[in-house]
Amino acid sequence: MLIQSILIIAFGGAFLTYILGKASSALRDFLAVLISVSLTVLIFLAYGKTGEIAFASFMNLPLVLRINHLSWFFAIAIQTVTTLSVIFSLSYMKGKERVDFYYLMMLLCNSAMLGIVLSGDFVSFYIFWEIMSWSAFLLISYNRGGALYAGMKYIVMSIIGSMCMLIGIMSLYSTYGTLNIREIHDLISTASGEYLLFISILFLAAFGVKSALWPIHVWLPPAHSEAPSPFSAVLSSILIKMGIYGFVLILYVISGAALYLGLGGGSFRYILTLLAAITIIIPTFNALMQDDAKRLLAWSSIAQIGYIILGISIGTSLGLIGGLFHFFNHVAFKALLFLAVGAIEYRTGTRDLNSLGGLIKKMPVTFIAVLAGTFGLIGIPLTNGFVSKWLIYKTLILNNHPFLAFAALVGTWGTILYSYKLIHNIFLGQLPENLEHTKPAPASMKLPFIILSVVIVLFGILPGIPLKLINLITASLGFDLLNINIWGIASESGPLNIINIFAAFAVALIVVWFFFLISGKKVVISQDNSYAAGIDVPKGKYHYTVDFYNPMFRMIKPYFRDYMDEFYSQLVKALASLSDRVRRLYCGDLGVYVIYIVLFLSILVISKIGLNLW
Amino acid sequence: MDFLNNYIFYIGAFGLIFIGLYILLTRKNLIKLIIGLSIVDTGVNLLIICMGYLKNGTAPIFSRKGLNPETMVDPTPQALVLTSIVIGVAVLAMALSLAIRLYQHYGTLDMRKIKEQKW
Amino acid sequence: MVNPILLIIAPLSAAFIIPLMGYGLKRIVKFIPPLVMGFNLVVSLSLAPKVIKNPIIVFLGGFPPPFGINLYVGPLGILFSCVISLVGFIVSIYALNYIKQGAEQKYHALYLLLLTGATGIVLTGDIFNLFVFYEILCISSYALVGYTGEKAGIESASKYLIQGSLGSSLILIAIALLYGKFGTLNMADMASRIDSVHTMELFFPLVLFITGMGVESAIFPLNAWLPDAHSSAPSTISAILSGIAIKIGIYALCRVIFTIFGATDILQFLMLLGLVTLLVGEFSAFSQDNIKRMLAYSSTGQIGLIVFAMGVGTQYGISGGLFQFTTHALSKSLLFLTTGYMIYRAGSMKISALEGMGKKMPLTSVAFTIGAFSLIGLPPFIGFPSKFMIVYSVLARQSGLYIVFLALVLAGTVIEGAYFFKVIQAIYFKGERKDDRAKEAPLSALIPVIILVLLIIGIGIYPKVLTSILDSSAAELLDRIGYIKEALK
Amino acid sequence: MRKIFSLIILIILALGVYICISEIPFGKPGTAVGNYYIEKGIEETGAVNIVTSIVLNYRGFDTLGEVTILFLASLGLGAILATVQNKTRGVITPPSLILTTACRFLFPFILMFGAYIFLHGHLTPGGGFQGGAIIASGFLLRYLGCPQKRIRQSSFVAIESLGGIAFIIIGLLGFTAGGFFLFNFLPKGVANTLLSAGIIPLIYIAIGLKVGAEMAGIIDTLIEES
Amino acid sequence: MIIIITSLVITMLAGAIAACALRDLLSAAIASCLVSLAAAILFYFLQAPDVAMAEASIGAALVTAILVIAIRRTERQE
Repeated sequence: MLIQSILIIAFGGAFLTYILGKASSALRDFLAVLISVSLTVLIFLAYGKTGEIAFASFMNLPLVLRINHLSWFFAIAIQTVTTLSVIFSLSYMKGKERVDFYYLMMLLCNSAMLGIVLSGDFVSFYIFWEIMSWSAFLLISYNRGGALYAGMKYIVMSIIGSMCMLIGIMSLYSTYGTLNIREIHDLISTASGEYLLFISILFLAAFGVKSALWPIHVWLPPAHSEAPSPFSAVLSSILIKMGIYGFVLILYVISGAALYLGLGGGSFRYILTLLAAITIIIPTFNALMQDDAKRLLAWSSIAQIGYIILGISIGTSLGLIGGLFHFFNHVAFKALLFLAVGAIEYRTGTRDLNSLGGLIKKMPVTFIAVLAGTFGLIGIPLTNGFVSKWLIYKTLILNNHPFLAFAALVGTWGTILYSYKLIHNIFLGQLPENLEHTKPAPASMKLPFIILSVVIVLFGILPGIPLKLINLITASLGFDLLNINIWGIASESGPLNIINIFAAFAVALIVVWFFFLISGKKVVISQDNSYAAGIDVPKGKYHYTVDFYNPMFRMIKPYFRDYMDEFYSQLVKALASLSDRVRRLYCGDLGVYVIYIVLFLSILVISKIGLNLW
Repeated sequence: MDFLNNYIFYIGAFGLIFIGLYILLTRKNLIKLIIGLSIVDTGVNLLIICMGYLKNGTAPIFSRKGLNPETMVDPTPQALVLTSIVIGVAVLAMALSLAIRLYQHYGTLDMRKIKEQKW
Repeated sequence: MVNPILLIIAPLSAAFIIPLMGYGLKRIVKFIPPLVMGFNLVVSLSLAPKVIKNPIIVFLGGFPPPFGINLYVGPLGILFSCVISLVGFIVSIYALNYIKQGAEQKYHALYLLLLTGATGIVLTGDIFNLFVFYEILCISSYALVGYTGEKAGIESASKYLIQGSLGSSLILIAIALLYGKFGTLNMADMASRIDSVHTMELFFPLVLFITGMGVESAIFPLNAWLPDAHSSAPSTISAILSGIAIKIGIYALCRVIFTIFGATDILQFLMLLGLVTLLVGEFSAFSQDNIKRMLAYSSTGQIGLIVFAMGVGTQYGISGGLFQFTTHALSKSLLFLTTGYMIYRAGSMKISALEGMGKKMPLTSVAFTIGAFSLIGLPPFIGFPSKFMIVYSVLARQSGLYIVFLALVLAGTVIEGAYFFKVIQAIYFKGERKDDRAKEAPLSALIPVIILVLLIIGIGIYPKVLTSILDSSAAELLDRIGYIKEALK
Repeated sequence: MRKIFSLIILIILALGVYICISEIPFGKPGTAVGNYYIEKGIEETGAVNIVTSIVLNYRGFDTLGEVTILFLASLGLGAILATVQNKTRGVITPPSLILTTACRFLFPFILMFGAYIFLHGHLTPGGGFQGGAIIASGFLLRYLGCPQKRIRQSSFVAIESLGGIAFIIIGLLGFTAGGFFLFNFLPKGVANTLLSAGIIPLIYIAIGLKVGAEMAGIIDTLIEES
Repeated sequence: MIIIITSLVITMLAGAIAACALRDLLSAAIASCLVSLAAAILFYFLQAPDVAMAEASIGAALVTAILVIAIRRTERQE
């Protein structure tokens, strides 16, 4: 009964806020926050429950809602991010117009994602999937101008994806007569190899588009940078994770671990991991070249998705745990980074990395938030990113995939480079004149920063809390249990113990602090006391953050143009010219139209007399 | 000789239909196309009547006593053709009124020049 | 129990009375069509439950079928007549003060006669009677397309007339050949005499029927008249033409193919034809800048989808096609009605002129978005269950070739989604409307739009209300012997 | 090029037609439906002219559709040509003396002849449509002969609608009396006499007047703006 | 008997071809009147008096009249 109440509150709340929004904006804001928080509490209460309820029927097919550890794990991530971004957008959306339309779409998208995760059969899965797609479309094209093109790109690719999924669902329905995930799981073990391959490829296309796998990632960078910041936080941290949920659903829940490994002679799994590796490398180095903060973060999201899919598609329990845990961590630090960039944009009005700088003094809390976020992103020990990347590296090495491990490593180097670029350009260096009077982020924005930073550090130090739950999930998917203690994994195949890392760090910290104290004398060096090869030092801002990695760009620029994007725009141009030629078929001349009719008749007659087709 | 007896009416009917179609396919002027349409219609009416004809039968009207029903021609096609002729006239009148209005708008009836509605 | 003959006689006599009322009661002329169509709707809805169990046969003039004309009112006929009277009722309310210029009285009479022709085709059981009502439908749509008297309307009407009357002459030749061969005009009697279509003297009439009725039902090479006619007619008329008139052509086509000839091996060709119509329709709609022309091309595309679904040939496929017919009738007439007032306010049919309508005409734009979403097939709306059935029926055939066809069909739908979203973005997210002339549509335009929106969402959420009548009508279409036994008993 | 192309297409169609026609023998139909009409035509409908009995009784619904189509044509014509702005009358060559006197003399006779034809529809060949056409040609002669005397358009419209309504009313009377629409409820009378074939003469009178008025109306609309 | 029918059919087809070939629309209209007249007589030979009368009065008289009126209001040459 709990699942139905969650969905009813979610959808009802969305429409209620829209209606109340017409009345008064304060009431609408309060209601939005109230609904999100109450949903979070409700989902917390549903911890550990498993069950199935048929709540409606559609074309004599029962629509089923079910909850188990996997769906609870995703639901809690969705709900926390949406609650935080709703709280964040209270002040962010203060002055803008059409705000109640924004809240309606935000809450609708959130409830659709909850619906996806909680749905027990493929029809309701598809219905919620479509609602999520077009509500996201309306939000992406919310602030006009460039957003329209981004929205169009997004919606066309996601419709193609959902069409593939529709074919997949329907062929499952036509062969097995039911669409309930549990029943399909039992029936599919008898399926022939290539039928399973056909289904997996279809679903791979659908979920690949949504989770921006390498060849079909083209819609993500413009969509994230054009969407309003609170929504681009939700978009990049959770919406593309629905693709991950779909992957887990198809690869493990439907086909089961054993079948998946043997799929297409193991080649399917290998192709998936290869794609994941490419998704790690190319977007990371694209992120380096971006000047817009949100676009940089968008490219980095694609790269981190590569890590998650890599973890999931390896096929061992350690890898799956690493992948799922990295999913949870990515949600945390990517939401944090996007919200922080949103706060900066809210205060300074711009997010162009070349014109920002020295905000460390003006917005200290945002700086700490971005610092925690980037540490998680890179995977510095004592942050949750470290634990999950450690697990992924461990599985790669154990299952002797040297090239994939090397690709992951190169990806991490790139991550370090662009994270540093992010921090350096925004917070360090000289404060430009026009940013003198920037106030720190408002209180309602600080709250999400603090919560997320605490989550990153806490799960970094005590990884046992989330790992215990993920262990239950992998067990339910058919993998063997690893013994997890509060500090890490104690299994013989890959011991991980945070306590001694924590101790080592603590000792190093004390030693460094001690030397810092001894040195005592602090020499204050003025900003412009730096040797500038003879020419006089310009008074204005001269710390060189513009084109941070210029020499490197010149080297890799020709190889890292986004080939996929150009390929797709060529495709669209070809389609447009084809459609222009096809519509020339109706040339307006009546004589030609009459010839069409009589020609059609004579072709039919010839096909009977001459070729005797019928 | 019997070839003529059997096929002369079919030749007449389908000849008219094909000439009408030829006019429709090749001519440019709208009025000429309408004339083509009326010729196709006459041809089709002739074809329907041929379907009901009985060899040296008599007209299906009992005007005198002693008419033997067996040798009477089949009356149904004649009922159909009555309707079809009047339909032909109705369509023709509608077409000509449109042609007149078209001439007032465009000043010409050459369908190769009247091509604004395209693509 | 009301005699189904009234479904045809009521609008016919109303049409005859309207010119008489020109003398004294000029004002109430425009209220007659909604009244009559409301009556038709009530009658056909009341007949629906009885007809699903066993069809009603009505003898005209008191003579049994092969000798007199009979009306065969089966589930298929009632389904079509319900949709015709529903859409006719809604559009006639919309036309209350949308049609002001020109000989208004003649417009309403022609409108009623168009719907009489449509209802007549759907209910009759006699091939020549079907041809007569088909002619009524065509002539009234020629007149209504050229009704406004503008340059575009007259040109499209004259082109439509020439192609349409060529098509109907072909049908008449086919009827003549069939009469020559079998000596009877009743569909059931003829069907009982036909067993296989492979001999030439039966294949030729079948081909003539397909071409003749293909012109009216807008199949690919024969639908050159549709974009001109639907874009230059007044909006209410293009709503009726797109919503009903071309579907009646498809009904006649399916009646001929399934019931009279039982030609199941031509269905493969029909499926291919539907696919080509869909792709050509969607491609040419993609690069349009005139909104009504774009909607007309998208009608061609949707017709291709319906014909494709009919071509599948299984009971589930045909009920999917019929469901898609209902979807398209409701959503396309909603789209045409909403654009009617948008164009009237914006002054031009260009999509760029419709920018920023979202703010000035909020309700109409929301209705347009819902109509577009339901045509694409997004879940909560009526388009989704019909696409669901069509995809399932194609996949149930378990053959590789059909899956390739299905992929192309869905690619067509994606293109349709692309250009509809382009328009939605233009309406909502582009440009600012400065002029104040663009205010919300009047009440008499909003009521029909709201009714249509409620229907689209209602049936979309609970499609079971339609599935029983759909399955029985698909069954009626498929089993020829049942139809023959029922009509000739 | 278009000529040759269309010739090729027509030849293909001719080939198809030839194969199809060779199966249908000319001149010996012997159809069940046709023989039934001939045998039972008189005692079921009372009309001597079997074609008229088919047109009005057996397939009366077709004729109702037929009448609607003519009504539709005149409506459509009115709708399309009504919006013409330039109402100026073109110059018509004044009719010669012979024409005017012939027209004044012949007009009543033509009307009477037309009336004769649709009154005897069930006895002699001809009926409502042929009588109406002859009346219309009478009016045509009137326009050519004496153009200045014009008949008001609304009288045509009135006759048209009344004719149509009369047909439907007779049909509905048949429906109420005999249970079937267009049922021949009046007594059949003695064959081959004027008042013999039940509702057939009544309907043919209505159709005759209606078709005459409609055709004249069509010609009048077309001529009016010339 | 058959001779008369054959000659009528030939005149009918010749009239149709004339209607197709003639540039002057008025004479094309007259040619189509000839076609329907010949058809009316053929109907008589096919034992269909009703249809012959209808074809003669409607097909020949009214159709040609309407055509001539329409040609008068538009243009004469093709």
